Amino acid sequence: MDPLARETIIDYYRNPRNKGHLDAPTVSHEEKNPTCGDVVTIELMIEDGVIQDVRFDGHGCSISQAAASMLTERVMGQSLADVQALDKEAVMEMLGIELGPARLKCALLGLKALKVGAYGLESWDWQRGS
Amino acid sequence: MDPLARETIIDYYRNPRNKGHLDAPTVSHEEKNPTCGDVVTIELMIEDGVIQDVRFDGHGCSISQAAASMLTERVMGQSLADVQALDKEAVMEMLGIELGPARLKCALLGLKALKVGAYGLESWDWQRGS
Amino acid sequence: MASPPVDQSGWRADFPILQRKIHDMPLIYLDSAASTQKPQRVLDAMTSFYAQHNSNVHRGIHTLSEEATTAYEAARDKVTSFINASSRQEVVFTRNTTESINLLAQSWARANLRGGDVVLLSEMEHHANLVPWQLLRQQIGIELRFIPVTDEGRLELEALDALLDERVKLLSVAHVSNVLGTINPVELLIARAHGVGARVHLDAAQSVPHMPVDVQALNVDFLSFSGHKMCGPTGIGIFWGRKALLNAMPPFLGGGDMISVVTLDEVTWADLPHKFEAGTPSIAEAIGLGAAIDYLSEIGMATIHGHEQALTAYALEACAQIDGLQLLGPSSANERAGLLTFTLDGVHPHDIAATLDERAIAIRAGHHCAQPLHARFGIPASARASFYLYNEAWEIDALVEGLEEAQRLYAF
Amino acid sequence: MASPPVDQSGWRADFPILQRKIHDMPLIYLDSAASTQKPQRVLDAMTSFYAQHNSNVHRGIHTLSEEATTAYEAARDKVTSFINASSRQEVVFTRNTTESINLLAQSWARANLRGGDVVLLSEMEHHANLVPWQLLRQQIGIELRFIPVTDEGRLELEALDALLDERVKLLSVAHVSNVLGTINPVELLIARAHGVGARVHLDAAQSVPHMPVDVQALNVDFLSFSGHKMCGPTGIGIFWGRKALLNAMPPFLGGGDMISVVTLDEVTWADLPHKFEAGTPSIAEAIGLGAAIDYLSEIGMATIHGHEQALTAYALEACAQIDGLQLLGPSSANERAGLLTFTLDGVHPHDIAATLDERAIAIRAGHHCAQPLHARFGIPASARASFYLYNEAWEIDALVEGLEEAQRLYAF
Ligand SMILES: Cc1ncc(COP(=O)(O)O)c(C=O)c1O
Ligand SMILES: Cc1ncc(COP(=O)(O)O)c(C=O)c1O
Repeated sequence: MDPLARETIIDYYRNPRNKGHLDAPTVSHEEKNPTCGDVVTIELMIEDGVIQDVRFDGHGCSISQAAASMLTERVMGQSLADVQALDKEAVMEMLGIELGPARLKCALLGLKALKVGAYGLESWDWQRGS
Repeated sequence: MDPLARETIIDYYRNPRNKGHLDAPTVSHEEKNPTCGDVVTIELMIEDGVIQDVRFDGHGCSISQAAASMLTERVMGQSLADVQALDKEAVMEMLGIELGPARLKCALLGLKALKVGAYGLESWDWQRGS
Repeated sequence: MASPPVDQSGWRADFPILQRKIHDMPLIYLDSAASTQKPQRVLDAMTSFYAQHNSNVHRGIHTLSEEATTAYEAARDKVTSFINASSRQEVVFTRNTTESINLLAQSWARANLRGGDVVLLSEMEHHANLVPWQLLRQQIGIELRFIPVTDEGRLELEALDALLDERVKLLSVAHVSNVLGTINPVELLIARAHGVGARVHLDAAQSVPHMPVDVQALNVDFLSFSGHKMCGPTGIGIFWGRKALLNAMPPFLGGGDMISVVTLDEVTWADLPHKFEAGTPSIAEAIGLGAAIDYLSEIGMATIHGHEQALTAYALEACAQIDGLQLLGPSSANERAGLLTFTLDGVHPHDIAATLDERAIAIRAGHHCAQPLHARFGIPASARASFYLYNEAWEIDALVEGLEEAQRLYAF
Repeated sequence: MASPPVDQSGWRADFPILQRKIHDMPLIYLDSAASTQKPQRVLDAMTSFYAQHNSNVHRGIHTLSEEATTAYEAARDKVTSFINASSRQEVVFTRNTTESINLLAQSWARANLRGGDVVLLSEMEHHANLVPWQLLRQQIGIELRFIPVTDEGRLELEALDALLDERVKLLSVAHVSNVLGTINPVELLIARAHGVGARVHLDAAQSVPHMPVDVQALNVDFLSFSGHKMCGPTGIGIFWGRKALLNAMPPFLGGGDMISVVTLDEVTWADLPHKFEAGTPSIAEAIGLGAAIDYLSEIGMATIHGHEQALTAYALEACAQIDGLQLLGPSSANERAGLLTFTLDGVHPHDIAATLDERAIAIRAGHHCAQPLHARFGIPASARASFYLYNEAWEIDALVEGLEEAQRLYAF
């Protein structure tokens, strides 16, 4: 792993941004990865199709928690249409690393929680992140 | 296959010795090989534990029919104890050839019919012929 | 006599076993319907997996495990496009065609059929597409019906009117018969079965290896085939089904990898296709099958089919010259896949095979796992020569000479 | 610190993958409990089968078919003597341990158990020895009971009095736990279970590869294990059972090779072991497993077990020095097989595994297909390092350094 990227990930893992809870979220959704016990909850305050505020909570490995935290920063103030465009590539870009099949599930846990919470999902493909 | 052995086998196949039926057999037993449809029946006339007369009948490949015919010649006049001693090696010796796993079942069909007919069998091992 | 088909010596050289000598003569392998030979690159793909990337798949974080998972799942992608499935989630790895059909019977059929429901088969089925249904009949009391076979070795389509009614829940038939060589009119059969609301499964063990097969174009519901009959290794087979059907099916085998959450009291299942792959799968074998599919695809399935049909036409004509040779199945090559099953008057099939083996020619003799079909034709056994891309016309010439020798030796 | 065990570099050289570099560093493979590496001669045995003798087995008359049948059946003989079975007819080839246990559940148990009968398992079972019984519970309403696990990772034997009664028809437990490493007291368990008339099955996936196992000496009834965990290929497993029990069992899968006579109306089964081997088996894989058994037998299972115990003692001592490392399972090496599962305070198992992977060290992180056991210990996941004959003390030193690095990076 690129040392700089790792440092950033560990920083987000130890000092998570936007971790916690909203007073009155419009949406709150939790996703779990039974394979390793990772859990991420995303809370959203949506007004007129725009994410006015966002928090995450959870526990698990550095990748799952850092990715969720980075995601909250990324979507703050964005429209649901913007959220829909986010995929596996976007998450890997935020993290600054390539991911193999196993860790991909960790990295995308927050994105899945966000998408299911924000607009529901008929099906989910870990290979694409949508 | 050794050409001489093959010639002998084909001779027994075309001109089988002791093929047919006894008037009043003490024992008559049929064995089949469902894999290829080979059938051999052995009829015995046993007196005082000695095979006084023997016939075979059946149809199938040259090996199954020739081996059965040779076997009738071999056991004619022998005691049941002698029959018990016959095994795979004895049959291969009569035929004059080595046999792989598939043809072994053809070659031993007559021996199985003979042994089951003459004294019953609890179990039968194609690898040994007993 | 038809002119011998084009020499494909380029392909022959890909198969190391074809250098083998039997009794000091070059091997003539005419038993591909039982199992095909393997090109060097299939062996290389497996060896290099074991020597470079070997590890268990799924959930592993270390490099080898990620490499193994990626290679295993890439093989699934290759199967997906080879049969034009609409999703990789529809492709389940099994051991062989036999296990695939047992999966269909024990999962889909056992969950969806009731006593009195009908599964429609045919008289020409391989035991793999008969015995699983007989077991299910014992277990839940379904009824089995059989499409009869005509003297020429075709399905008797006129019988469908009487056989196909609303009680038929599944039609399961061979796409190509492993004995008769008949290519069955599956489009028609699928349409007729769907017309009464039945699902259709094709036993594609003898079709997918030899001709283009497109599950979406066929509009079929389930399909089974084996890797070892298409240049791939033993130990790997495919069960394909429509996603909606697979999703609604209960699991077949239970264990690791096919679950999501397990407690002592309850279990939830993994997503497709993993729900149907319990335990450590045949990893190297899937990778070997992937290499086989690459190999076949590069040559092209239409090209392979064309080559086999040319060989078959040549062989049919040659066999027609042999007095006392009784062919099973249709007499024209274009209704047939590349195999010929026959009897020779006065010569038992075992003696045919043994005589040919002395000339280094490998054919099969017996009932070819189709006892009821042999009973239908009133014979206990038959001899079968079957072709694949690596066979050539001179091998058929050698076969014919060998058959004539068998007649000289044994017939009387 | 205990002195490092004897260097066994001779064995290492037998495994081509151990030459592999990961991120430019030599691979340290500590994931053998998931799947072991393969010595060159196992790869050679399979390649030479495919390149010289490949053909389908059974009933074939031509030379290749006889050679393939002989080699396949010789592999069965090797398994027979490796576990000291009393007859080769008791040795059934399956895909893996998982399929073996499903065979036991669907054939033996489904035929012999009724609603309300009890299958006794333990809390430390791999999903392979849990989910098949949960499926059977749904199907026929059996009851499952579980021997609890103590905090030290042993079976709570005092609980047996209450758990074992006449309703228990089968005890099925791991011989060695794939998470705790515990070698269970199976002689005692077998005697106790037989005392109430129950049969006993051992999940030997983690024992047969690592120590001498003698089914007759153990007096056990059924046993399952996997080829890929003992230097053999993927796609091959073993189900062993006493002949009288196997004889009385209905078939598991239906198809070719497992039948004697088939008509459209009726079927009779082939003799053992073929009754349980439907369709084309994993031929090359059985031959590869045979080569693996030859390899292991030449070294000697007692020698391998001794080597692993020395490594384990060394690793236990080293790990005891790491602050915050919580070991699962017994703390003395002689109750243990060669694996260590643990958590590291403040570091998620995924981050442990990823940190180690950057140092070319392969371990596993997750629930190791034992979710209920992890729930028992109140943890979602753990990290596992597991050893085999090719591992050496310096690799454990590297592991310890890597764990310390993971703590430095992640713990806070
Ligand atoms: C104790 C135990 N049982 C069963 C299994 C399942 O083995 P397989 O995946 O080869 O079926 C394993 C291996 O993962 C194991 O460790
Ligand atoms: C038509 C057909 N179906 C099923 C099978 C069974 O295939 P397998 O033995 O690979 O399961 C075969 C091959 O023997 C076949 O030809």
